[in-house]
Order: sequence, then C-alpha cells, then structure tokens
Amino acid sequence: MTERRRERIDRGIKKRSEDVFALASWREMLYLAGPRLLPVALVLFLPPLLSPYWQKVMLSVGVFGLLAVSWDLLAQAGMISLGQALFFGMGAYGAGLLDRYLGMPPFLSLPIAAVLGGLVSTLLLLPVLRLRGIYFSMVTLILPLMLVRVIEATKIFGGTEGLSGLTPWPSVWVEMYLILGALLAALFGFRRMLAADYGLVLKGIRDNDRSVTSAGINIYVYKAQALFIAAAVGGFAGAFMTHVYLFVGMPVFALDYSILPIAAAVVGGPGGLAGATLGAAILVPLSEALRGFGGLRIVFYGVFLVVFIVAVPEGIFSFVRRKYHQFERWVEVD
Amino acid sequence: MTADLLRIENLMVFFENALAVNGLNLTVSEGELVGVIGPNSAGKTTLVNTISGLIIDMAIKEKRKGGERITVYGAVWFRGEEITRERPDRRVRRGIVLCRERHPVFPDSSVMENLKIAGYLRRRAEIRKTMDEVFGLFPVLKDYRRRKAGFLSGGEQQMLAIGMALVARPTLLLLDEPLLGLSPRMQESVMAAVIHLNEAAGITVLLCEQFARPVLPVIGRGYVVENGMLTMSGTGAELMDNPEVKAAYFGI
Amino acid sequence: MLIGTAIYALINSFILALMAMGFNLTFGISGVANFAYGAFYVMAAYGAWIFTHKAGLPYGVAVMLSIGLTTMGGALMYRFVLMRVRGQTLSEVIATFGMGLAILELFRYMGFVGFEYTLPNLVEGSVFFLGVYVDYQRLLIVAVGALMVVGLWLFTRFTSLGLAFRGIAQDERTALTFGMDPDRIATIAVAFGAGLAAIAAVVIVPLGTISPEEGYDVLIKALAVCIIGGLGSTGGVIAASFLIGFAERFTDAYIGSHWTMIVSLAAILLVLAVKPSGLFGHQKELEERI
Amino acid sequence: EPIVLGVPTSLGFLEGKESLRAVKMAVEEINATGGVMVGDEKRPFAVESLDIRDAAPGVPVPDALLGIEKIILEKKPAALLVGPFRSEALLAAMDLIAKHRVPMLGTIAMSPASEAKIKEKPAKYKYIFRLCLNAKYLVKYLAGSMAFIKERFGFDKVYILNQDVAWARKTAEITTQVYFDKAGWTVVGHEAFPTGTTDFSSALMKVRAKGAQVILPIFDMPQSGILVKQWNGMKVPAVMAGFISPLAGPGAWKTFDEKIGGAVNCNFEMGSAISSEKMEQSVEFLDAYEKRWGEPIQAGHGPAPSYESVYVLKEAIERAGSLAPDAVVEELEKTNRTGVMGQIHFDEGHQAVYDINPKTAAVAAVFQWTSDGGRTLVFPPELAAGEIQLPEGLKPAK
Amino acid sequence: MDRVDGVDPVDQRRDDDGHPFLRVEGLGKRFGGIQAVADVSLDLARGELLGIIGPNGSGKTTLVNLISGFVRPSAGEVRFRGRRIDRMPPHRIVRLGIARTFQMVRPFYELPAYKNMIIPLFSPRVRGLVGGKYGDRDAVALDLLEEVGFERDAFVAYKPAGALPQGYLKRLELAKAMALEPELLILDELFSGLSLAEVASIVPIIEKLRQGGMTLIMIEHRLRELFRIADRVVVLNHGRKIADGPPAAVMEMDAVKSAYLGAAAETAETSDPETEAP
Ligand SMILES: Nc1ncnc2c1ncn2[C@@H]1O[C@H](COP(=O)(O)OP(=O)(O)OP(=O)(O)O)[C@@H](O)[C@H]1O
Ligand SMILES: Nc1ncnc2c1ncn2[C@@H]1O[C@H](COP(=O)(O)OP(=O)(O)OP(=O)(O)O)[C@@H](O)[C@H]1O
Ligand SMILES: [Mg+2]
Ligand SMILES: [Mg+2]
Repeated sequence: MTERRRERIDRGIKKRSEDVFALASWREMLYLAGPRLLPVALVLFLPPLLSPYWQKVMLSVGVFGLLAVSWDLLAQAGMISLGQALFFGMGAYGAGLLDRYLGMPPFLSLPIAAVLGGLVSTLLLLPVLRLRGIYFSMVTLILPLMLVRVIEATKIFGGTEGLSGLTPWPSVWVEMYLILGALLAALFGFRRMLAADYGLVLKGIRDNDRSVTSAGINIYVYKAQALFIAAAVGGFAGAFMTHVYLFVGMPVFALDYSILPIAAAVVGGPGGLAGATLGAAILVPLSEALRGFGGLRIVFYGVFLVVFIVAVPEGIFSFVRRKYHQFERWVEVD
Repeated sequence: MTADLLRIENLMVFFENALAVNGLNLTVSEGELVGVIGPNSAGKTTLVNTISGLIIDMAIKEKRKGGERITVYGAVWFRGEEITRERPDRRVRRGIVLCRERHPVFPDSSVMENLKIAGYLRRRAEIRKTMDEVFGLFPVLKDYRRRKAGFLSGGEQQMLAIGMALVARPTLLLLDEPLLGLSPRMQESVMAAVIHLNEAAGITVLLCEQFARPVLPVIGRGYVVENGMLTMSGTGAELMDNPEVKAAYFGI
Repeated sequence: MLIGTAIYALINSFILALMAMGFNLTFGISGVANFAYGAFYVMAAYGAWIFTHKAGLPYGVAVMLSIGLTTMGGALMYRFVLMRVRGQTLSEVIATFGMGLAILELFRYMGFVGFEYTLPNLVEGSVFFLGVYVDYQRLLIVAVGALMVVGLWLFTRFTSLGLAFRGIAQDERTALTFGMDPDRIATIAVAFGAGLAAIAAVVIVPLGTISPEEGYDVLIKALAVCIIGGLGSTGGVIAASFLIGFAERFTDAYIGSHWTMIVSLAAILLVLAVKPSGLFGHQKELEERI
Repeated sequence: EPIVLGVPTSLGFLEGKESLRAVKMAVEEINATGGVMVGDEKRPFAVESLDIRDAAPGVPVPDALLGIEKIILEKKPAALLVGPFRSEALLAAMDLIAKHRVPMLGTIAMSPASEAKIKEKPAKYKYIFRLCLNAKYLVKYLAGSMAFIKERFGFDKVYILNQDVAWARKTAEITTQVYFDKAGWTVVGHEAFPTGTTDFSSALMKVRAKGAQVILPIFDMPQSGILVKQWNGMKVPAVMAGFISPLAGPGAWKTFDEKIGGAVNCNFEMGSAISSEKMEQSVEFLDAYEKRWGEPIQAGHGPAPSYESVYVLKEAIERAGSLAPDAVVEELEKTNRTGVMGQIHFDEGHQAVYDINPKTAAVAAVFQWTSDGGRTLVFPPELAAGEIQLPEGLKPAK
Repeated sequence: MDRVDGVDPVDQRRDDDGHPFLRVEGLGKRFGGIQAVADVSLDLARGELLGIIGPNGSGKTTLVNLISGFVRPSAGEVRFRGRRIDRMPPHRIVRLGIARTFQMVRPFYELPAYKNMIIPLFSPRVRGLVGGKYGDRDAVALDLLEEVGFERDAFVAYKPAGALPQGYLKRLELAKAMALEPELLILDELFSGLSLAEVASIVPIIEKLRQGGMTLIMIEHRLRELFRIADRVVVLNHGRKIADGPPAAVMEMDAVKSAYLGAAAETAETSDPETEAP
C-alpha cells in the first residue's frame, strides 16, 4: 500500500535564518526585491491615475493603513488595542488645538501633534500597563468612549461642535504623498525595527513576559516605549486627517477608528505589519466601492469581513507569502 | 481481528516534513501493564496523542490556521475496530483515556471541580466513589480540594492530573510521563497506584517514561523507542537485563 | 429620594446583569468573545415584533419563537463561521463583529427604524413602593434577572454539561481527553448566550424601543460588566452589575446625568487598576503563578 | 437631461428616511408637470441619495464627509438637499460645500452655529441654506406654550431635561435666558442626558421631590420615549411639555401603549407629521404623502421642509434661468414662497424665518395628546384647535 | 546605556567586604490560608552549590521566587552581598547578578533557538559587553548554545524552539540564564523530564560553571545526580527548613527519610555503588 503525502519545500533561496543568505543571481534578487518594490511602485504611480474621489479614498487608505500598522506594532508587544481611536483622536485634537489656538502651520503641527498625542496617550495608559490580554484591550476600548463624554460634559475644545475651519494642506498632491510616504516609511521602518533585537524583546514580552523579566529587562519600560511609538503613529494619522477635513470634534474618537484597523490587520494577517497594510488597502476601497449598495453597504461590508476571515483564517498576506516562498508536491510514503 | 485490546500498525506521523514516529508496530492486550521507554523526543508523546486521537484534533486546528502540517499514516485498532481517524471524544467513550504530560489541569477550577469535570462521561455516584479512591491515593489533594488547581505546586498538579484520569474510569489508561516532577516518595506511590489499578481494577495501562528506573521493574512488557522507531521490546525483566538498556536508562 | 434612587439602581443593576449574562456565559465557556451579541439581542426583539405584528401570532408564542430562533442563530453562527477560526481570538472577534454589523445594518436597511418598534409590557400597571412608583415590568426584570443568575450559577457548578463548559473554557486539549467535544459544547455555549440575549431583550425592550443602535449599546454594556466582574465568572457579573448599576443611578441623582457615563467608566478603570483581572477573575494571578 | 438633486443623509434614521420620501414626492410632482424651466428648456429633476450614516454612533465625520464628497464628485448634483444630521457633521461639511460650490438646502441639523459661520464669511459659505426650524426659533414655540400654561394654570416651577447635544443644550439655555428668567419662573432643576440614556427615574424622582409642575423635555433620540413611559408609570405630578421626537407622529399612541395622554409636544415644522385645518396645504401634504407611501409621516422634523426645499430650489432655478451655483444662490436668497409650512424666506444667516403667523413666516406646531389618542393643536394661537388641558389628577395652582 | 547602579559587571566581582554572599533570614510567605514558606533562614557562601529538596508542595519553588523577587515575602528578608533585595522588582535583582530558570520551560516557540537567546543578551546587565550592531548578538548566542551542547554542525540552534525536544529546551533555558553572566544561578528542577543520558550531558556544564566560580542553587528531585555535585543540601517540608548539611548527612536524618524518601528508602541512592559508575 503506498500512500501519498503533501510535502512543502521552501522555494529558491533556502532561508536558514532570517537574514543569512547569499544572493546568487538577478532572479533571486528579483525574488526578494519584488514584493518590496511593488507597494513602492503602487504608491508612486497609482494616485495620478485616479479620479478625484478615489484619490480621497487613497488618503483614507493611508490613514487606516497607518492605524493598522500602529495596531500591529502594539500587538507585537502583546498589547491588543481595541482603541486606536484614542491615538487617532489625540493626534487630531492636538493638531486642531495647535492650529486654532497657536496658529501653527500644518507642517509644524503635524509632527508636534503626533508626538504630543503619543505622549498623552501613553500617560493615560501608563496605569494600566500591567493589565494583560483582554483586560488591557477593554481599557483601550473604553478610554476613547470616555473622552467623548468628558468633552461632552465639560464642553472643552469646542465641546460637541468641535473646531472647524482649520488650515488645509497646500495641495492635494502634498496630502497624498505625505500620507502614503508616511505609510511606507512606517511599514518598512517598523518591520526593520521588529526584526532587530529590540523587536525581539517586544515579541518576548508578548509571549512570555516572565522570561523577559528574568533577563533583567523592565518590561514596563519597553511596553511604554512600544505604546508611545504606536500612539505617535496613530496620532500622526489623526493630525493629518484634521488638516484634510479642516475639522476636529468628538467623532475622532469614533469606534470605526478602533475597529477598522483591527479588521484590516486580521484580514491581511497580523504579525508583520505588511499584512495590516494590505488589509487596509483592501478594506477601505472595498467599503467605498460598496457605497453603491446604499443602505446595504455596511451589511455587505460585514459579510465580506466574515467571508475573508473564514476563507483565509491566517490572513491574506500570510497566505500569499506562504505560497510565494514555498511549493508543495506529492511524495509517496511506503 | 485479534484479541489485542490495542494494536498499532506501521504508524507514521509527520510534523510538516519531519518524521516524529516512524513505522511503529505495537500491541497491548487486555489487562497488561505496558511501558514505552525512550529518551527525549523519541516520539512517546506523539504516540499516545495518536492513540488518544488528540493528534486528529491538532491536525484539524493546524489546518484551520493554514495548511496541512500534521499527517498520520498507518492504523490504530482498538478491540478489533480501526479508530485511526476517529475523533478523541469518541475514543474516550470507548474507554481510552490519556493523562497528558506536564500536569494538564484546569487552573481556574478547584481541585474538587477538576475531578468532577474529569467525570464528564460518568455518573455522579461513580464519580464520588472514584474520588474517594483518588483522595486515598493522594491525601494532599483532599486537604487542598477547595484550592484552585492553578495555584498548586508542580508535583501536586501532576497528582491531580493522574487522579483526574482515574475518575474517567478508563479501560485503557495512557500515562504520559506520570513521574515528571514528583518527589521520590511520590514516584513510588504513583507506581504503586498504577500497579494497583492494573491488578485490582483490571485497567490496562500504557505508560510512557524516559525516567525508566522506577518503571522497568514493575511493567509486564516494554518497548524501547528512539527517534520514532522501535529499537527493542520484551518483558520488563528482559529489558532490565539488556546491557544497552542498563547503560542508557540506569547509568550502569 | 435616597430610597427611590436605590430601588431604581437595583433595577438598573438587574438590567445590566441580564444584558451581560449571555455574553459572559459564551465567553466563559467557549472563550468566544461574541461581538455579535448585541445583534442577537436586537434580532430577538425585532423577531418578537415581527411575529406579533406581521404574522399575527399571539404575543407569548411570538416571544417563544423568537427566543428559539435566536438561539438557533447562535448555533448556526458557530457552525458556519466561528468553527473555522476557532482559537484565534482576534479572528473570532472580527468575524462576530462583522456578523453583528451585517445583522444590525440589515434591520436598518429593511426599514426597521421608527418609534413603533417596541414590545408590549408582559405585565401592566405599577405599584407604589417605599415612596416611588415602580411598574410591574421592572419588577419582572428583577425577578427574571435573579432567577437566571441563580439558575446559571447552579448550572455551571452542578450539572455535568455546566462543568464541561467550565472545563472547555480553561483547557480545551485536556477537556478533549475526558471525552468532551469542544465544537459541540461551544456550539451550545454560543447558542445559549444568544438565547440569554433573547430573553434579556424580551423583558427589557418593553421599557423602551428597539433600534439597531441598541445592539451596539448592549454589546458595550455587556463587555463592561463582564470585564469588571472578571470574565467568565457569574458572581463577577452580579457584583459588576451592581457596581455600575448603582454608580449610574446615584451619579444621575446626586452629580448630574451627563456625568453618568464618565463615572461608570471611571469605575471600570479604577477596578481594573486595583484588581487587574476583574473583581472575581484570577487570570492574572494564575498566569503569574510560577 | 435631468437636473440631479443629491440627498446625502442618514437614511437609516426615521427623519432621513421620511425626508427622502418627501423629496421624491415633490420631484415626482414637479416632473409630472414637465419639470423645471431652465432658461428656455424644461428639464426634469432626478434624485440621487446616499446614506452617510452620520447619525449612527461610532461613525466618524470624515466617513460622512467622504460620502458627501462622493455624491458631489460623481453625480454632479445641482444642489444638495436634506443633508447631515449631526451639527458637527454639518459644520465640517460647510468647508467642503464651499470648496465645491454646490448649493445646499439643509433640513435636519439645527445648531445655530452654522448661521454664525455664514454671517461671518458670507462670500465663502453662502451656498448653505436651512429650511427647518433651528434652536432659536424652537425657543419661541416653547416659550409660547409655557406662557399659556403659566397664565392658565398658575404653574411656575419648571424642570428642564434635555439631551446632551448641541442644539438641545442651546435650546434649553436660550429658553431659560430669554423666557423663564424673565417671566417669573423658577427653574427648579436642569439636567442633560447623554444620547442613548435609557433610564430617567432619578430625574423624575427629583422632579417630584422638588415640586416641579412642568417638565420641559428636549430630545430627539428614540430612547426618549422611555422618559414618557416612565413619567406615566411613576405618576409624576407634572405637565410634560416640550419636544420628544418619538411623540411627534400619529403612531406614538400605539407605540406607547396609549399611555401618553396629556403630553404636550412641539413638532418642528408644520406639515412634519402634523397639519392644521387652517393651513390647507399642510393637510394636503400629509394626505398626499400617505397616499404615495402607504403610511403616515411619523417624524416631527424634516419631511415638510424637505418637500418644500425642492420647490424653493425649483423656483430659484427658474428665476435664475441657469444652474450656475452663484446665480442660483442669489435667487435662493430672494426666496418668497408660501407652502406647507407657511411663508418661507431666509434671513442673512440663510435660515428660514419662523414665527407664529403662517402668512409672514414659516410655522411650527405645538399639540397635545388627548386621553383618547387624538392630537389637538394648541399653539400658535391663530392655528390652534383647542387649549392645553391638564392631565388627569393634576390640579391648577390657582 | 543602562548600567546597574553605575557598577561595572566586572567590578561587581570584587570582594564583599565581610557580607555573606546570600543571606536569607526568617523568610515567610502566605498565600491566603497557606503558609507556603515559613521562617526559612540560610546562608550561602560564594562558590557554593546548594541543593534544595523536599516533597512536592513543600515550598521550594516559592522560596526561589522569593529570592529572585517574583513573589514578595510576607515576612523576613533576603540580602545579597549585604544588600536587601526582598523589596526589589525581579528585573532589578537580575541586574544585581541573580539569574534563574523556571520549572516549566516556556520558550518563544516560533523563534529559532538562537533568537531565544537574544533577550537575555539584550539585558542591561550584559548589553554593553556585546556590540550593539544588528546581528552582533547572534554570534554570541550561537557560541553560548554550543557551550550547552547545541551541536553547531547539526544546525539545532536554527530550529524553531517549538520543534525542539525537551532536553534541548532545558539546555536553552540554562543557556539563557548563563548569558546573563550571573553570580548566583538558581536552577528549578532542571533535570526533571530529562533522560539519564541528557542529565549526564548537562552535569559537566554545571561543573564547569562552578569551576568558573559561580554560586548555584539547584532544586531537584533527581537526588542521585544532585548529590554528586552539591556541596550542601537544604530540605524543606511544609515550608519549613528541616535539615541543612552535606548530602550524606542529611540523608541519614529520620525526618528527611520519612518526609521525603519512600519506604524503600532511596537512601540507597547516595551510597549505591552504581553511583560511582561514570
Ligand atoms: N507540534 C510539533 N511540531 C513540530 N515537531 C514536533 C511537534 N511535536 C513534536 N514534534 C517533534 O516530534 C518528535 C517527537 O516528539 P515527542 O514529543 O513525541 O517526543 P517525546 O518522546 O514525548 O519526548 P519528551 O520526553 O521530550 O516528552 C520530536 O523530534 C519533536 O521535536
Ligand atoms: N500563587 C500561589 N497561590 C496560592 N498558593 C500557592 C501559590 N504558589 C504556591 N502555592 C502553594 O504553596 C505551596 C508550595 O508551592 P511550591 O510551588 O513552592 O512547591 P514546590 O516545593 O516547588 O513543589 P514541587 O516540587 O511540586 O514543584 C503549594 O502547596 C502551593 O499550592
Ligand atoms: Mg513527551
Ligand atoms: Mg516546584
């Protein structure tokens, strides 16, 4: 009786370790560089080809892509955030306030608001850093909801009406390449960071913080750092959006900003940031394309989410990567 | 087919492309106490997981996560019926109960509740009776019956795990490294209990251990497994007399 | 004023407990954080409404039918959606969230918005009690709530299915070795959770109206209660419901209603800061036991 | 070639749904007569709607704005009707609309803040008009009915309960400032409830404890129906007179198990779920709507001005003789039309002027639920069919 | 760079001006109603190898947790080279030079074994000793793993930790602790779950560490192997210290026999002629 078994073999360059290999031919070079060049090329050449409305959608892709990357980064350190809206909102309000009360130009208020938003978010979450798993997630879910109520109750920063009529970016192209450039920088930069020793420590905290502690590393310091980075990235997205829509108000803490990035990361495949980006690049345009269905839009959107997850549970990016790097063949077992 | 209670034919288990169990043949008859001895990573755990069906469950879960990673070939027969592809819960109903390695207990439940949960397929009166037996075997557990299992020490959890397997009233009991982390005194009582179960209660036992010293003297028959392959088999005494076994497992 | 507030706080607590119980049950047993929970709640309410107003069934029958169907809906969702992503918590969350979104927005799309969508009181009238009027429907909620809490507690502790539920929640693989079928039990768990949501809906909705937004609201409330209580603990749900329930009403009465949410959310943060795995949970302590 | 009218609003909400129907109805009527005269050709109207979901909780404003922008960029509408629900969405949309220079006739969002913006920068924001009632005019109506209650029954202790949103808060504030404080009332309590509140028992107990005789509610969320039910269940000895959106339509009687007798409610526009015998057009409008859509209007805010907005626009286009936005806006500013809600003209904040006389301005309507499920119009006096009656068990103070 | 209190690690190896190396005094810990550790005192000299044995649940792990700071004591104090450490968070204690392994090994399963080593190498205690450049630590990690028996030519160190057998995992655990260059190394049941051959291959590593002057505490149930290398043994029972002395002497005590060793008196273990075999 002979039976057959499916065997999986790594394609091309056998990767003994993540970063030790020799490039032997231009084909191998292309094999490795291809997946990295593709997004860069898309970002450079796609926007001018789009209609003004789809250009706007691209902006959203950039913003949600950044939020998803920031979410994934945080998840690498074991902090599953259900409240990206907190980071987004902090950055957005930061930019709004700097613009309204200090008259700062967008190019200045953007970075300052990102850093400021990151700081404030980190400070807010500092007391709950020792919470783990779903408990941490809950706090992040609740904080933005609470901030909305605080703004509502205390009527600060324009209260329920928010601040409108803020300064716009000089041109659509600035908008476009600023956010997409930031997305690419975040994607490649943070991928690099995660692959380095520092990133390893973050992942260590996620998998087994006890073991990291017993290496003499203060996990809270690292968690706080990861939190700050992620929050600043989210804040960047928020600050950017403020100057696009010239408005900031309570809805910047809306649930959508929390849920959509997670959906993007899950659909794309969490873990490597690239999945999160890909997820955003799929979900945001999808959601826009579905506008044609009118009231059914969100219904279809929900159904699509379910379908994606059920069909490719590991995430689209992980699936594609697996297929790209491996081939399968049948071998006989005696 | 035969009167064997358990029969394994030409079993092969792959994890991805790595072979964990390679062409293993093994039989256990009713009422026997059989030992499977082997060093680390010999494939003992993989073997008992295959018998208990856990591997099927693992394979399904792996598949859901993306790709088929685990493949099983060969056949497992229980009382003349092939059960190779049967789900684990069906096998428990047949009486195959596994006590997994490294103290598998329900950490958030009290000791008492752990035992009750283990008796999922048993009637209430039966559970109560076996529970008393377990407490007789491991008196510590009785003292700690209201404590959460997760707070017990490593050895205490191991005792509880064995106790839980007993509550499930197996016909074939699979023990995976039951002596792990037990003090010498506890090791002795556990082995005594195993013999007692085997002889008095008539439970067939398949016991996997790499720490052979307390095991070999008491088993009826034994298999030695290395690198997923069978290297030796025979009665307990035969194995003990074998110079290779002596060198490898008794340090002589 | 004080006594009246306390009475309404008590009622409020039971409403919260009822809302959270199903979510808690499902999570405690199958580990599935069912983010479609609010959708089931709303679905049950609309179901009862449709059966009485469109199909012309007697109210009692409609309610029963609706509870039954919602329960089945839960089971189906597990079988056809969740089973595939079992164990990957985030995928479960997003998948159930997607389901919930689809259900809720479908109701909105089909035009189920308006003030006529409400259910009649099961019992009419009110009673003057310690200085305030309390209507019978609210007393009914307290009764149903109390009954369910006790029932659930007994169920999870003393029936073999209930114990199996607890086992599966903690260590699925070990549970397998005792003959439990996690998929079957998780199906029951999700279905039960949906059923409890349905029961909660038919007793609570008569106080107000049904709207898709209610779905999101119920979900958030259920989450908050479960987290404060310590996920999966029945006692915790009660304690947390009382904490939030009283905090809300007393803030209303003595501080100002626009502070209600803030005070109760602050209470959540406080509890978690002091006791990181909720009032009755032990996850963190267990994890740290080495 | 049709003239496109864009209707970006929250279609999943009652006001949005019925407003869109009202717009469609008006368009059908106009198209039935051949369409709109643009210059010297007759062109029909076509409606393109889009659900921007801004009223749903958790939907960010940019998402709603993107929807509005989509309709502008892709459908190239001659004007936008109905528009956003939430005031902050409207405020944020103003910049967008100014950028694309599309006239908009809003009929839902009602914070006065947008008028202030228009007044401040008329050249930029001139494209935005509002036909529905705004907070400022609502006060007039509330004050009117309160004055009647005071005079008639001698009540002068009021408890204000409002939803914690911009327009409702403003309304409460202004009513207190310009009326209660001046007319000798005591505001014994004031409370704001976050949107979504489902239990009002504490407030109602306070009403009783503080001896308030009148409750002034200002709510537009569905859950506010609970307030009425609780008011009834707890037998609170005070008149409920204000605005509660679920009470507005004829269906409320059944919805609330026939337990709302005595409640006084203000519908924002004549024609939105209520009509006056003395204003023929409003009666006709309600009848036509019910005939066209098979069910009566339930929303007390939105449908009537939405219907009117189509006619207002039509007339402006015809006068301008072109679709050029600036020309149309110029003509819109000169609007003078008598329709369902009375006479419509805009002030310099581009807000339709409301008053109590339908001959000189648009009107709203205050009515009272009678104990047998009828609705009696009680304010403005010229249109009233009856007077406010005290609910059972309440005695006048004088 | 994060230096420990401005003291260079090499500097720390100077003498301790009269303080005992490790002193535990009246240490106690209650968990709810359970006295896990009660009034334990012991001294440890530099370079000693102390074995801790005792029945299951006697408080061995808890004692180690108290020393390494993972659990706060409810009574007593711990001094390391004269410095109180019982109130310090665990990561500070590690930086002072106390490293430990865990009874239950939980590596980072999907990472290759050598990447598992990066985390201790990233510790502030030793971070400065290795170059900070990308990939620099990998070489150190591989060297250390080879030292504990990861054959370099078989590429074991490159396999994901999840696919490694228990024996390698325990060695990895040991290597991780060694990477911290500790002065005191605490090993909790390092040998449990290992076959005889595996244990035999690890013992020389430990002996080598001792020769290098390291102080060790080992919790073990595998007495035969422990007694071959331990200088001194402490016996715990119900959280109390019931014996303290050289292995042979301790094993003779009745209290120890009845509490710990079975009826068949595994005392034979110590005097067993077999033990002398290689
Ligand atoms: N989930 C898995 N993925 C990949 N390889 C695995 C997995 N589980 C086991 N293996 C490999 O299969 C082989 C047999 O492992 P198994 O756990 O059965 O050994 P064992 O005899 O039980 O060892 P131990 O004494 O350490 O428990 C080992 O080489 C192991 O690395
Ligand atoms: N966090 C905790 N909460 C409650 N009880 C605990 C906790 N940690 C330990 N215990 C209890 O303290 C006692 C000592 O436990 P410890 O783990 O120190 O034993 P041990 O000597 O290491 O045993 P073993 O040899 O079995 O590992 C045990 O009875 C255990 O149940
Ligand atoms: Mg094993
Ligand atoms: Mg221990």
